[in-house]
Amino acid sequence: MKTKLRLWAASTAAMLVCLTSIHADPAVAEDKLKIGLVFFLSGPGAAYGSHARDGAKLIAEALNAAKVPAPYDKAGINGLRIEPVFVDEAGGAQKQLAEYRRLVESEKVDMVIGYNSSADCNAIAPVAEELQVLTDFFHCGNPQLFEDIVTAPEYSVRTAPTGTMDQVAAAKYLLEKMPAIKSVSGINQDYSWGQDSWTEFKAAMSALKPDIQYPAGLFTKLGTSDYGAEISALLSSPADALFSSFWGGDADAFALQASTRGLTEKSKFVLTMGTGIIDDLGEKTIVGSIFGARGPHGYFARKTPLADWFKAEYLKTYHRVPPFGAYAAAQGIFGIKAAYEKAAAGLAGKLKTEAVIAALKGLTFETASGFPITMANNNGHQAIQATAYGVYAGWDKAKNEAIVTDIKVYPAECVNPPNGVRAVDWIKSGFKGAKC
Amino acid sequence: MGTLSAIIVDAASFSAWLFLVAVGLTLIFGVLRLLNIAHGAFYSVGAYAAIYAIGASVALGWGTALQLAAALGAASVIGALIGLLVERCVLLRLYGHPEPLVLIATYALFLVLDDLTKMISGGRSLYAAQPRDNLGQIAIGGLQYPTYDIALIGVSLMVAAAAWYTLNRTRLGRCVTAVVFDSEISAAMGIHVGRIKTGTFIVGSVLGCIAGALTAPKIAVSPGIGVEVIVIAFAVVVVGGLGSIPGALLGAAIVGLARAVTAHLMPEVEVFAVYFAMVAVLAVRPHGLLAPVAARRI
Amino acid sequence: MKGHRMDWTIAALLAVAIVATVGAAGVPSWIRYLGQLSTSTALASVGVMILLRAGLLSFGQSLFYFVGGYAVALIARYGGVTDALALVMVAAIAAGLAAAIIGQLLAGYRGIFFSMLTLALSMVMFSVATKVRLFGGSDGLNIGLMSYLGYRPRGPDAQWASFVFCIWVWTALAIMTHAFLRSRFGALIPAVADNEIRIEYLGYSVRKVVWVAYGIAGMLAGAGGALAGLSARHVDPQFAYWTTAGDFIFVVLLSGQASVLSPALGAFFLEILRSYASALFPDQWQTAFGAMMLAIVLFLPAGLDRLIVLIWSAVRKIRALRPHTLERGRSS
Amino acid sequence: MTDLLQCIGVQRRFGDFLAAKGIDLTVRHGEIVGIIGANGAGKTTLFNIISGYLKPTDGRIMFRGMDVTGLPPRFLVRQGIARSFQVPQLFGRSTARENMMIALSLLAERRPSILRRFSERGLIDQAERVLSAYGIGEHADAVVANIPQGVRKLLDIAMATCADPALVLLDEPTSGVSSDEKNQFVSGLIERFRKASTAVIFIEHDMDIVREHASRVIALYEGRIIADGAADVIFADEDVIRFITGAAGGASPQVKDRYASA
Repeated sequence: MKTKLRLWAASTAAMLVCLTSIHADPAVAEDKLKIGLVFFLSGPGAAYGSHARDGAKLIAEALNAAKVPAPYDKAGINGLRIEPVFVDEAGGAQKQLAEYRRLVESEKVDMVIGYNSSADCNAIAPVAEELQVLTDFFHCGNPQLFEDIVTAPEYSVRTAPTGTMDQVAAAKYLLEKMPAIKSVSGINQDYSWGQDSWTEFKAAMSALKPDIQYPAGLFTKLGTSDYGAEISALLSSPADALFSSFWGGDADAFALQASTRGLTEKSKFVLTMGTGIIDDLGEKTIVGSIFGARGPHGYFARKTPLADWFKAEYLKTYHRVPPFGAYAAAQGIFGIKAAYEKAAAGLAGKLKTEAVIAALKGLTFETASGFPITMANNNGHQAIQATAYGVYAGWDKAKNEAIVTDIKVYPAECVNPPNGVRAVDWIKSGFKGAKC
Repeated sequence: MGTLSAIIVDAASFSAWLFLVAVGLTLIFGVLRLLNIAHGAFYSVGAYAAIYAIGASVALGWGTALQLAAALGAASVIGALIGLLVERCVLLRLYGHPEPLVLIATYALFLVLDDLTKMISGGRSLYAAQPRDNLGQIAIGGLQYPTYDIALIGVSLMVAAAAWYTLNRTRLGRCVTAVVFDSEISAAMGIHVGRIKTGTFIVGSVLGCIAGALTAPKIAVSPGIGVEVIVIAFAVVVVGGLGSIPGALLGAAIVGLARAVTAHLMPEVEVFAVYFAMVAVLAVRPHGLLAPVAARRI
Repeated sequence: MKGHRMDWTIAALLAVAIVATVGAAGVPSWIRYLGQLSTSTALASVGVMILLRAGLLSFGQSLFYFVGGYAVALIARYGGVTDALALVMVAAIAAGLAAAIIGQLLAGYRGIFFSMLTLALSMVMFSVATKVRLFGGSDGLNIGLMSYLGYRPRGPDAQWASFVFCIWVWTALAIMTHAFLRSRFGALIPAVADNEIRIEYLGYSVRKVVWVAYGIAGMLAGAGGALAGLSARHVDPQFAYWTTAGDFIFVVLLSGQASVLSPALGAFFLEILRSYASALFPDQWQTAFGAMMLAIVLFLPAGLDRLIVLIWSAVRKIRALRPHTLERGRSS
Repeated sequence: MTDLLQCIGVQRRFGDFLAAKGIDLTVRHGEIVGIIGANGAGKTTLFNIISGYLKPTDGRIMFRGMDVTGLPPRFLVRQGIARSFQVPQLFGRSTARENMMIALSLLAERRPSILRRFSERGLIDQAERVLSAYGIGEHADAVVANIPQGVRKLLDIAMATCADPALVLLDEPTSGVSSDEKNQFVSGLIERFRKASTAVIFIEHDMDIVREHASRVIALYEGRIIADGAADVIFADEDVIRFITGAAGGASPQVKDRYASA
């Protein structure tokens, strides 16, 4: 017993010593830029994160090979080869914090791009500020990140607009399509994404049409597979429209089950992450429903050489049209590249993080969807972008692709709050200062 | 009135699904005294197997019956193979070890198997709704329900009846019951306890895979579907009484009803209705509703 | 086992704490952070170990981990308290009280039903937490920087201070738990697993033993949750999820139950394992992690501390051999 | 001198089966009572009821003039009712010394302290003294699961009685003890209790031992007392011979009926 414990102390100490020596400490190579890329690679989030990883991998390789069209035709980032380090975002915020610190200190990444879950973003942002590492929260959508959590961001940036944009544009689009609408029900996932989406959508709807009714606001657990009871509940007192921010497997399952039971004929579906369903279900998608893509991605993309190249290259590599996760990852890298090269101003080599961030503030950069992004809000750390909604009209069997009609693009200043205004206040004020 | 009939049908349909998911778990617990967390992974393996089998049979131009047969066949074969492998290579070495250790072993298996399905499918969500679509709709109480979902109620009742009959009315079933009662005496009486255990585990795994296969046409099969399933199956089995087939049926009915009622009437509390039902039942009946309580003796 | 000799467990605990404190500055912060997570997991796991010694497998220690973490977050946020020690103490007491109340119900449960009821209670908490605005919903709550008895480190020092604080809280609680386990009351804990009837016939209430054990386990998990919250400066409902409780159980099985030090070893090993699995196999870390877990369960069912015992006895054997061979050498 | 223990009309029902059918029994201070009866006669059930493990369905138990009906064992133990078991109830994973230490820390100290060390010199010495007194000191370091049955029996009794109880219930103290050691085994025990003027009720199948040591014998048959009195009177009793001590043939149907329908 005694001897065992004595050994205990010795072995614990030895373990500590070993670990400090294990951690990689390579000579910092000046010709490459190491980027930590954190996406959901397992669990339900993989339905989304694996596309982001595919997109990021494709962009990183293409940039290194200098195969991307203008304005990103320069090799790598400012001539530096991109060395991606992929990490799985699954496992919770505690694990992500450990992974983040490991990326920064052991892998010695120059920057981190990633994080889809708002819980992870909230947990990591303060640490990013503390460790002074450029961290691009590429796609979490909670306005609170820069409104409440890190109110004066220096090292955290977000190259994607907040979810507010999706809800506001959805409300506007729905009213344009159905001016006489009287009621909207909602079904969303029971965690902050779903809860916030429904709250913001209701606020936006009420701001636009105060007498609207909300007969049902259902919430289901992430990963629910059977929606029979919810569909029955929605069928028994159908609203004119049904709003949902479902994504991934939940969205697909719900769409399949709702359409076979005729819910789609009673209520007009408004799906803020709907193009994901088109990507997965193809021709089985609900005809006549309103779709969004967390931005003007995929079916809403403009035809620019960069956008066309991205779509074609993705199709060639992964045999499918790029889902919006891939667009979000691509714009994350493009944003950093644009800022980096602006800051370098023609000089080769590595730059200080602070210089890159300074260049990113207020920058407008081109994206794979053809709609530029402007780092307009929260002191230039928060992106705004135009967004679009459309209606799925059926499947083009000849071309084997979805037909999306009635596409309406909302300019960035129309659906995003002005700089310095909290999203929720802006919606309640009736979108004061919006430029539509 | 409409709501009431909707609640009943929804509860029945959801309960049927719950029972299918839970029956294998409770069977394995009954005989092996082992709470198999890997059951959730069996479910998702079965679902993926069904997706590929249905996809292939649709491509071959087979009819609905054959599509379903292919799905069930594929799920059963894979379930039996995995079950055999797991029992022989892992569990066999752990019989007699403390319960928690075996629990953790099945959790490890869950992680591995769940990840393997992701590797094979590439993490995309897949669907194969053809058999469900082909069977059409029925109207009950003014609402449309897919015939497939309603048929599943019958299927799960049949599974329950078959399980009950096998355990109570056949020689094999009596051997299994004997092993449950006292495996040492059973061994002394010439029953192959090892074989009964292996057999039960395989049957349980097959049932898990079949549950996945039967669910596959209703959902988009995507990574992580097993995690939710295992917790909810635990709830069902514990409420009904661990190791009892009628208990699983009753547990499924209660949990199904709790969910349907809350979804219709109190959607805010739907997420924790299941766990609340579990706490409430256990607080009143510590061994679940239908579990036989073993007497303690000095 | 002799009367007033030095207690080697306490010596080892203090040695680990001193080595960690002195060495902290030389260790990269990500390993320090893993160390912090290990202390918090270790505390919760010690609670699981106590209950396991009493023959009870709690699948719901995550509940008290949650209570501890959220007590810190809520008091820091709404009460404006920034002293880490005060927060940890309040958190541990809050969790201990919660455990004392729930323990009244649970003390009559045994075996799988105990496990399942603890699991269900924890999941109820998880589900409620994702809905309550005050708790920040599923996003959880962030926690600001702490002060340590008046010392207010900022920047890189903050993480160092937080690490040292975690180490010493763990050490103090581990010593207290160790003292509890070797007390006259503590001797009843394994006795419960052995023979409840005998305890009742020795005039003592088994229920009470289980209740106290559960309360202490809850308090330790609460302190663990508080440390986790302080380390991450963030808490979320995941704290109460069943997989968190699964981690605690895994840690105890991994490390064995020889002493209060064991779970710390197990927890640190778990964090390292997870970290390296996801570094080396970002896509298949679950498989790697699961396979490793399975290998340990299959080939080292008694836990890692058993491995140390084996190595130690091998070392002693070799040492015992050496003079022997030398002697023979001389005589020839 | 008042009665130590009084059972008044004690009944116990398990479903349809009556294990105790109205037992009336009185035990005085310092008495040594032997209980005889065939298997299933309700001897252990009676012990379970007296010691509080089972609640009687009907009837009352008085101990030292106090109504203790339905109180749990842990309370009765503290009142002075000790009990040993047919199958020794020990802490199988601990050593004999540790078993004894737990017993002492619970019974002798009244309350196990969180603040006092378990393996204190004082407690260790005390445990070793008790073990030696019972002649099992040499097994102190052995893990209980591995020691011989006779030693386990003694340890079980030693643990139960270490706090000088007023009444000791011994459930078949000689089962598992080899037949040539039985007599010595029991006389040692009885001597000890007699010296401390502790009342003893013991269940025993060996009639010679009962005859030699019991000052009074109670014969149980199918849940009721069929005879109660001095040993030589009881062993001469017609019913006792027929049902318990007599030829293995057992009871005649009529007599069986007489006692079964209560």
